[in-house]
Amino acid sequence: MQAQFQSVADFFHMGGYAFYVWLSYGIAYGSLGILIGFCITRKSRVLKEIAAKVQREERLAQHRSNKQ
Amino acid sequence: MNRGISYTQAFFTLLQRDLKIAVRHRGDIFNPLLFFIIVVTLFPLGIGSEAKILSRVAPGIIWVAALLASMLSLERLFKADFVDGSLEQMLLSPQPLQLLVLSKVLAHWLLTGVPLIIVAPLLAVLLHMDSNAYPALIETLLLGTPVLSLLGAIGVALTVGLRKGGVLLSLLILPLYIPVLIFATGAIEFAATKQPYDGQLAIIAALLVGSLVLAPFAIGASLRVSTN
Amino acid sequence: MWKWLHPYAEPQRAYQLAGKFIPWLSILATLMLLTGTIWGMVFSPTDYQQGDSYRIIFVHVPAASMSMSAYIGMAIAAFIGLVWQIKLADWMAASIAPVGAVITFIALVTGSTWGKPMWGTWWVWDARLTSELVLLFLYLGVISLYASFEDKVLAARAAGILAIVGVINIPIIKYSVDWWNSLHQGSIKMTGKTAMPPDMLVPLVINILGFGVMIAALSLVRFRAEILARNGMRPWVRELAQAEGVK
Amino acid sequence: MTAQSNPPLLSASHLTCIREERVLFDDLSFEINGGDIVQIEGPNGAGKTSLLRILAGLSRPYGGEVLFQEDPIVRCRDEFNEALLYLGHLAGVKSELTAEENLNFNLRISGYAQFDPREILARVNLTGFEDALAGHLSAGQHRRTALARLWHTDCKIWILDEPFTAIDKKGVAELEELFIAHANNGGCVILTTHQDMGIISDDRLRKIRLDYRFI
Repeated sequence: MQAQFQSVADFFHMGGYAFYVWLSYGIAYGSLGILIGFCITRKSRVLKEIAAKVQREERLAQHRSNKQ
Repeated sequence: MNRGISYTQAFFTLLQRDLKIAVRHRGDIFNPLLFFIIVVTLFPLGIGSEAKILSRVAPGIIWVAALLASMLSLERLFKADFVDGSLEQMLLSPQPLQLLVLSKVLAHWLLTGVPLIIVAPLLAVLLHMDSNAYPALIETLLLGTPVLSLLGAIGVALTVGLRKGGVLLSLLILPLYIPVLIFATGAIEFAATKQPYDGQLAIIAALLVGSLVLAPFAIGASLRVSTN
Repeated sequence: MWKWLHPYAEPQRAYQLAGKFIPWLSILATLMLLTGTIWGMVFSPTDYQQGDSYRIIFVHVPAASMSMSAYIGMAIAAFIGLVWQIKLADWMAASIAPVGAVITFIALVTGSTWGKPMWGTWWVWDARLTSELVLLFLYLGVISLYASFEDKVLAARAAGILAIVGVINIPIIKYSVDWWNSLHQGSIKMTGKTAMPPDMLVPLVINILGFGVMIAALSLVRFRAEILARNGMRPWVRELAQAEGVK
Repeated sequence: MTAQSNPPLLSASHLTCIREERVLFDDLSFEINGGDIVQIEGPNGAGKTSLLRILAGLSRPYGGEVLFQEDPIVRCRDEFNEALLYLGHLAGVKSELTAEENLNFNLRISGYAQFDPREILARVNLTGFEDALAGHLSAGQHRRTALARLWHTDCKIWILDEPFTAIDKKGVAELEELFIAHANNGGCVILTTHQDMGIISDDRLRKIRLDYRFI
C-alpha cells in the first residue's frame, strides 16, 4: 500500500476534482459536526430547562405557603 | 350479549350517515372536484398549448392533480367527527374499529374519488391525451384513487387532533403516494404507445389489496392516539 | 427475555447503561472513520474512469446505505414501543430520527456533488438519489409529526405509527423508483457492478461500519437527553438538573 | 358496604396520568361495584376529564391499568365497549342530522337493532323536534339528544362527563332518578358535575376527590 499522491499539493488538487471532492467532504463532515454539537449540548439544555422548572415550582410552593 | 346489529349493518349504517351528511353539505363534494379541474386547466396556460407537449405530460398532470385533490378533500375525513365528539363514540362502539374506519374511507371515496374518475376523461380531452390511453386512465384511477384514500386516511388520522395539521399532512402522505403515481402514469404511457400495461395495473391492484388489508389497522391505531 | 430486559427498562438504568456505552462507541467510530477515510483518500488507487472524483464514494455510499438502515432501526424501535408499550423504545425511535435525517441529507448532497463531474449536472433523477430524496421526506415527516404534538407520549406513538407505515412503504417506493428510472433514464447508474479492487472496497466497508457505529453513538447521546427531558418530574432527574443545570 | 362475592365492575389500579410533563394524579387506585354512583370532584385542571377518559379506555394512562371485571380493558376491548356508555363534554351529535337521525345512528352503532326513537325522544321532552336539524336546536335540546340514549341501553357502566350541562332543573331531577334506577339495577354511574344534585343523597353518592397538584 502506498500513497497515491506525489505531494500534499497534489493531494489537495485531487486530480483536478478538488472542488467537488472537498465540497462534498466539507458538507458531509460539516453537517456531521453541527449534528454532533447539537446532540452533545442537548443534554445540558434539557437539564437547564428542568432546573428552571424546579425553581419555578419552588417559588410557586413558597408563594402558596405564604398565603396560608 | 347480542343486540341484533351485524357487522354489515353497522358498516352500512355509518356509510349511509356519512353520505347523508355530505349530501346536506354539498360543498365537500364539489370543492375538491373544482380544485382538480382548475389545477389541470392551469397547466396548458403555464407550459403552452402545443398539443404534442400536452399529450406527453397529460397522464402526469391528471394524476398529480388527482393526488392533490384527494389529499385536500381527505383533510375533512375525520375532522368534523373529531370536533363534535362522534369520533370518540365510534372508538367506543362495540363494532370493530377497522370496519368503521373502512366504511368512512369508502364513503369518502364515493364522494370524492368517483366524481374525479367521471370528469377525468373530459380533462384528458382538454390535454389532447392519446385516445388509446383512455381505458388505461379510467382503470388506473379506479384502482388507484382508493389506495390514495386509504393511505391518506392514515395521515389524516395522525393529524386530526393537531391545530395546524394541513401542511404537515402533505409532508406525511405525499411520499407514500409515489408508487401509485409512478405505476399509474407508467400504465397510461404504455397504453398510449399501444404496449401492454397489465403489469402496472396488477401492481396497482396489489397495492390496493395491501392497503385495504393493512391501512385500517394503521388508521385505527392512529385515531386512538389522536383522540387520547 | 422480557424478564431479563425488565431492569434495563427503567429510565434511570437505561440512562446509566447508555452512558457506559457512549465513550466506547465514540472512540470506535472515530477510529474507523479516520482509518477508512484516510485510507480511501490517500492510499486507494485512482479510478481509471472517474479519476479522483470517485473518492466521494467513501462518504456517499456509507451515508446512503446507513440512512436506510437507520430508518429500519427507528421503525423497529417504534414497533417495540407500540406493541409492548415500552416507552424507552419510543424515545429511542425519536432519538434516531434526526440523526438519520442528517445522514440522508449528506447522502443526497454528496451524491449531487459527485454527479456534477460525472454527468455535468448537479442533479440527475438517478434511482438511488431519488430514493434518498423520498427517504429524506419520510424522515422529515416523522420529525415534524413528533414536534407537532405537545404531549410527547402521544407524539412518540404517532411518530411511531408513521415510521412503521413508512418502513412498509420503503421497499415499494424503492422498487417503483427503480422501475420508473429504467423506463425514463436508460442506464445511468452510480456504481456499476464491476468488481472493486480490495484497496477500494476495504476502506469503503470500514467507513460503512464506521457510519453505523457513529449513528449508534449519536442516537445514544440523544437518547440520554430524551430520557432526561421526558422524566423531568422524577426525583433523580431533578437532582441531576440541580447539580448540573444551574451554572 | 357489604362484602361482595362478585368481582368489581370496574377497577383502577395504580393509575398515573401525566400531561405535558405535569403529573395530574399518581398511583390512584379504586374499585367501583354494581350499585355505585360515583362523583369525581376537584378543581378545574385537576384531571377529572382525563380520569374519565382513562376509565373509558379513550386515553392510555402513563402507568397503571383499568380493569373490567378483573381483565385489563385493553385486552377485552370489545366486551368492555359493549358494557360501557360514555358521554363526554362533546355530545357526539351531528348538526347536519335531525334529532331522530342522530339517535338512530347512535343506537345502531352501539349495536341496537330494535327501538322506537320517537318514544325515546319523548322521554327527554323532544317530542315535536324529531325532524329538526340538531344544528337548529337549543343547547339544552342538543344535549338532551345526546342523553336520550341513556333511556335505551343495557350497558352496566355509565361514564358521564358533566351530564347536567345546559339541562334545566326538571331535567336534572329526571336524570338523577334514572341514575338511581340504573344503580339499583346493578349498574354503576361515574360522573363529574359542578352542579348540586338534589335527589341523590350524600350517603348514596360516593366521591373520589382529585386535587390540583403543583408538582
